Amino acid sequence: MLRINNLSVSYGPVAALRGIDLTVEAGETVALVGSNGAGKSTTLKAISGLVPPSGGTIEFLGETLNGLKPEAIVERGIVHVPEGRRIFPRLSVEQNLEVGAYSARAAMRRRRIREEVYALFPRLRERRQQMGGSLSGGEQQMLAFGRAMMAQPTLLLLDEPSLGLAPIIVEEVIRAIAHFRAEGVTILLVEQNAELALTLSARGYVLETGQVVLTDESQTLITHPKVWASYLGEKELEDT
Amino acid sequence: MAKLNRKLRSLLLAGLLASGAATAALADTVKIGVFGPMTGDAAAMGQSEKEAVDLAVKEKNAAGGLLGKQIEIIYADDAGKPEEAVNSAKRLISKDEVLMMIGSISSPASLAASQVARQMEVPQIVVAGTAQKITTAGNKWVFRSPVPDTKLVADLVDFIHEKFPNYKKFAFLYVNDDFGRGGFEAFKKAGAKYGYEIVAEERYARGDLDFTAQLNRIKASGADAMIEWSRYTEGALVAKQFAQIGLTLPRFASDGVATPKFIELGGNAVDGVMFTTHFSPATVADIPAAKSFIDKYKAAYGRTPDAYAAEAYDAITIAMLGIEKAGKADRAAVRDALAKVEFGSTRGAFKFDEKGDPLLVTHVVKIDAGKETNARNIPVQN
Amino acid sequence: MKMPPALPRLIALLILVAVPLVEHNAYWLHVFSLALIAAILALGMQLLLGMAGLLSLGQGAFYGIGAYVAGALAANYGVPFLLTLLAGGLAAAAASLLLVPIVRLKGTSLAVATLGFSIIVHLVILNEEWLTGGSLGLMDIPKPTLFGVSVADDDVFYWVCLVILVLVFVAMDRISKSRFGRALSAICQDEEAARASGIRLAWSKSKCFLVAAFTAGVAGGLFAYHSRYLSPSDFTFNESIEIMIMAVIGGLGSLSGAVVGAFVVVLMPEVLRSSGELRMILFGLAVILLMAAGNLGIVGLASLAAAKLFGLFSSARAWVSKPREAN
Amino acid sequence: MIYDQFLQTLLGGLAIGCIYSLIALGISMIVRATDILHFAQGEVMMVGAMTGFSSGVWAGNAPLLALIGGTFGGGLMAVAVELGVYRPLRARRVPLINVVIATIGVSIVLQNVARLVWGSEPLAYPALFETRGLVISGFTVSPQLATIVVLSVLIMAALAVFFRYSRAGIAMQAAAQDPDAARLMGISVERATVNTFAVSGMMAGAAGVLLGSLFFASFNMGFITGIKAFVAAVLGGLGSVPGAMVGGLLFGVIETFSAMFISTSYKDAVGMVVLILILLVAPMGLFGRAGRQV
Amino acid sequence: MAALLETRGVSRRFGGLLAVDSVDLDVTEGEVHGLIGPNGAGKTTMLNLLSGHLPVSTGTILFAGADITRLPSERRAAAGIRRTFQNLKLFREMTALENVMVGLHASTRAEIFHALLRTRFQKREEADIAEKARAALAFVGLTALADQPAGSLPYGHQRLLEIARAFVAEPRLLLLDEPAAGLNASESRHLVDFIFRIRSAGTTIILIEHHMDVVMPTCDRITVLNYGKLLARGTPKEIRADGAVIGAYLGKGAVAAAAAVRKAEAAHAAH
Repeated sequence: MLRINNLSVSYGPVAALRGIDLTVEAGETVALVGSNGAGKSTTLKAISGLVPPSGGTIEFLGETLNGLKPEAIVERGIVHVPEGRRIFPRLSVEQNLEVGAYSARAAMRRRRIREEVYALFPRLRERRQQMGGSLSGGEQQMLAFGRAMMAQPTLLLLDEPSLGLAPIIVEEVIRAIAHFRAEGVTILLVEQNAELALTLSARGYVLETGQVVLTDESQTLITHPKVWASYLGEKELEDT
Repeated sequence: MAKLNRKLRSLLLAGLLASGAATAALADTVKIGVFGPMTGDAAAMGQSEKEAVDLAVKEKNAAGGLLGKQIEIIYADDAGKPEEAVNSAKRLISKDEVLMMIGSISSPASLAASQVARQMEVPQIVVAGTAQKITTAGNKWVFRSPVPDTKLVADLVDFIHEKFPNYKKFAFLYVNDDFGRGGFEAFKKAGAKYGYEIVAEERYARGDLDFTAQLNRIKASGADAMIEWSRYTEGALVAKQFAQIGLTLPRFASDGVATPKFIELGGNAVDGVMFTTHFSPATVADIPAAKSFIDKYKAAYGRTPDAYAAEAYDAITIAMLGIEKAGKADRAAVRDALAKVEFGSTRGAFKFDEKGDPLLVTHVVKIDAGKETNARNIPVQN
Repeated sequence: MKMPPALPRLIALLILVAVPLVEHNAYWLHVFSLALIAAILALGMQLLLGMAGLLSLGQGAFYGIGAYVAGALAANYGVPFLLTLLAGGLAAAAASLLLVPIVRLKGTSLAVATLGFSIIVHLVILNEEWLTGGSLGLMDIPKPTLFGVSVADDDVFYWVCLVILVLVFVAMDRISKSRFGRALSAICQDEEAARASGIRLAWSKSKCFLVAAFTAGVAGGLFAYHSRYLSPSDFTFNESIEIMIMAVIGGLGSLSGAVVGAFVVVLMPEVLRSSGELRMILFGLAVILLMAAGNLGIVGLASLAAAKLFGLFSSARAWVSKPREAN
Repeated sequence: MIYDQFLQTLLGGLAIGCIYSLIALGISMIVRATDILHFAQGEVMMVGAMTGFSSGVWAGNAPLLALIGGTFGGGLMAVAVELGVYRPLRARRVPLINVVIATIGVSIVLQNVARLVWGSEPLAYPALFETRGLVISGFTVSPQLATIVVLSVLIMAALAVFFRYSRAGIAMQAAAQDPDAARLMGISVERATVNTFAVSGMMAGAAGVLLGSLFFASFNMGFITGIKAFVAAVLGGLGSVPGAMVGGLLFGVIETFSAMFISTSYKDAVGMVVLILILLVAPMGLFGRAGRQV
Repeated sequence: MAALLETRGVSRRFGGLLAVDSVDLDVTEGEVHGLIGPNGAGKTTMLNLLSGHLPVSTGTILFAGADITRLPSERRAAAGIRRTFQNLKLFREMTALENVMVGLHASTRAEIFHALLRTRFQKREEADIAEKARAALAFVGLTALADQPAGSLPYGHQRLLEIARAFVAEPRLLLLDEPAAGLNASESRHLVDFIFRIRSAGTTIILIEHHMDVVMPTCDRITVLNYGKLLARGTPKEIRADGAVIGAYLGKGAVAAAAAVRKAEAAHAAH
């Protein structure tokens, strides 16, 4: 479904991605793990068109996405939930959801989906007239998910959905992801919380300094020392 | 490098122009410089100035021009600012080498330029600056077409005293610039003669839109009448707001409102305003030059000329008469000739006094049902 | 292998010195003198905006204060020329202390607050007749004399302005290369990092305002003698906006850019006079087009063009990436 | 008597303030969406007044048509300068200050083009409303001022509804608050920016017609009014819609009341002093937030 | 050894969020003290509180025995606390040398009139700090790039330059905020050497870092933050073996959460 070939991205003089290959098949949930600055978020941004690739290709359902604007990529059903939730702080909950269904492909069924969102997150219905910025972190995350639901994705790009959230909220996150999976949505998940990411996914890629260093079944990765090493230091591991 | 090239080029160009101008003096045109606010807030007055000058010059040129040559008018825009008026005057004199200058509209611009005229010894006729200072600074190169505000105000005060002997307490509203300030100071001085008391002194800034605060204070001041020194734009707004807050005082105004535009903008709110002027369609009955000027102007531009146009028309006429009288394109000779010009202007018989100010009969016009009427004939109000 | 950066400056200076020798036309000398005065103003603005990144719309007010103080001292008390210039500068600098409370404002807030200051100063000039002559203006400013010799002739006055401009230019150049200049640049580029290096923001910014105000005050003093008649309508907030345009148009942060910008803003409307009715439209369009030059400004573009034109070694690239080099 | 004066002054201040608000709203919206300080907003207002005048006269002194013509004239002009000037400049990635100065260039050009097109004489609007004072239970009320206040409030209410309920309005806000996140929702930020200019120009155009009908239309009516509206926007908190509304009203009322009770000579200074004091206490203005700033 | 820096109950609140929650920190003179924790743990906020870029909500900060809680950041810088920034805050348009010279601002005195007159004092001072700055550049190995604009340097060099700017003033305490972010492997190794050399020059260092291959070899002691609270402290060895730390990093809660996933999915399928 999604095929990434030798993708490179640079921010000015800094190379964030140095030629990564990655594939996601329809209906799969794939995790991208790695420490800070490994290039996970950049990968997602390149797919959704927020940053231009400096090399390589991104193909979605056989079509090359390179050079398309983000709004055109959304129309193809790729929905990116960015890190830090990025809900619109001075729009109400309901308006935020409305924006989620802005693309033409999502606009038709927006009323029905909104009811689904409210059914999944009753808290949002309670607060639908409140400004997004006045919600708690957990509620904002719910809103970000609700907004993504409104967009009715075929491929969902999730960036650090559990970041900075209390464990009880993380469960809500898991519930939301489960909902998407049950709907048959393909998911590419970026998480620093490797165990969570690998539990939720079937396959995973481990990124280090802009390169894929390892890819395997999640069950395998979850116990693989290299994953551990990418967080707490490789050299130290050797003498443990 | 490109910068240097450009500078060099402009220098060369300037040099060429200067040398070209030197020969132009001997050439086949008589150059007169005309400057005024062609852009900026007072652009409408500059427009009147330009139209009137164009009209007079076209006619003269068609009749064979001056000294056997065609007249060439060179316009310069001072945007109503003194700094730019100085630039304009210097440019007209030293770059375009005009024989003499006409301009500007506002007093500060005229004053600033007159220092250049004096320094470079070029005759200048001010079109509309009424500040007394312009001609009292001992500058023999400057003349002016309008009468100074002191004279205008003194005539107005005499008129009020004659027709409205009961009015003793006045409210004075003026635009806070040279024009309004000059009018106010003149009124204080002239009114002292009759023991007039100023019970409210109110000012506003050029471009202001809301005058209710000032008018309300005037309303509360117990004045017998209101004197207003405004130009027609603000004057029309004052008149409207005057009506809106329910003021009914008799109103006297300056020649700043002596234009058909005042009535057009003010509508029926300006009815009853009496203003001093030297030029009004209402008072031209005995002035043949005015009648023909109005007809020609209407034919050319489709509108009735205002006082600025008349002043400019007279200024250019004086200039042409002076040059003709001097008989040669010599600035000093022209200056001396100008001082002696006497003719029938659009504002009546015209001659300069020793300071270079015109001696003209001041009219008072009353707006009645949207028409300017001569107020000389109104009965004394007791 | 680079062209020594001083060379273009030297050539420019020689040309500026030679102007009155080549050009005797009073009008052009008058306008060129005005451009030199404007250049002094623009240099002060460059210190504020180009170096310290402070968007101040108060420079026109200091210009007016300097002009009126110098003009009034000369007209009413016969104070000698250079002393009145100094007094104008000092008065403006003293007035800049009024801005100390607002230096901590940033961006738009600072711009609008200083704009407000400009408006207030204009109103004081307009309304305090006893002090400034009010709307009728301040007249009778004597011709300038230096050590008993008149310097009122167009060419001599031009050279006087040029000398003062050169002094201000050298002063600004020295400031930009000093500890204080570095502190201002640091503040401009990153306030947090500047603080982390021990730079006191309010103190440095206040000093910057003070120096810029002094410069504008001196320029105002020169203007008083140049025009010899001061009117409030020459010192509206428009003046402040024009000064800002000068500093940006030539190349933000570049001292030569400020001088070139001042020449462009003063001379262009004069050159465009021949276009009659279209004059201000063309000027406005030119301003818009020049803004497309980005932070290079005219000077940056010119040096780029020069570098390309003469294929000057390999320096072209360095000129592009470092417009500051070109000043 | 004194109450009467007070009410009249208040009404006058509110009417002027409403006009400032309408212009300030546009300025604030543009800052929010693009960071540009739009110094030409007053000129957009002027263009609205002029096109309103022309369409009103063309349609035989029809007030409603004047309002519509002015609104669309302002909107089109704002879109034209965005597409013709600001967007190309932004595309060249010039520093923000350059774009801001370009807005001053635009203001110069618009003013002088309007002078050539509509002449330098002020144009008197046909009397849209009754101009004589009405005496209501002892108070003199100007129907004209009252109409302006009512119309302005209606326009602002329409804007609020637009922002609250319409997809385009919500998208514009989203694009202004977080352009990247908005792109991820499928919003074209470029189009949202054009819409922002259109709406802000329409507000200014409507303000122009109201101002023109209250006073008159002239090529130079925009600059000072625009600057005052700018100050009002900063006073309220640049980038905040309620801030622009409150700032405009406040500035209008301060202006008239300081003329009434302090000094007509220094009435503009009073507004500026209030502005500076407010900025000292709240550097971002009354309703300002830290965040996207120049 | 004496404590150079102590914090007592330092907290920082952003709206409803307690970013730093009553943290007690003790940093001994001469040590390299690591400050680690997962993303969003409050490390950078803590650093901002120490450098004075953010005011504390509650608590006190003592530096060399003096209470500096209310001191603004520029005064702390003058007192000998220097820092680098996570997102590189260089003066991009100044040369590398000028950047480092700015670092010496607080220890120089030349005023405007010195600059205008080019006094001997000013010249000597300028020469003096230029020499010191060059030495600092040499120390980080950037001598050759001294006259390049900082913004045009390669990223890794920019990191080093920022450290040089902080280090040149000979601070007593150096706060490094993720100095290895964006560095490649060899640059990171270089950084490790470098931290050792700064330490041997007698400067105390607080190091925030995600790259454990930088933290583990350099730090004498490590403090771990999680959700703004102090989670653990100890030597690198102790920290590595600490279950709570591993959990914080890899998501201990996630194990339980994984079960929830399956449950939720089953529920959805039934629905």
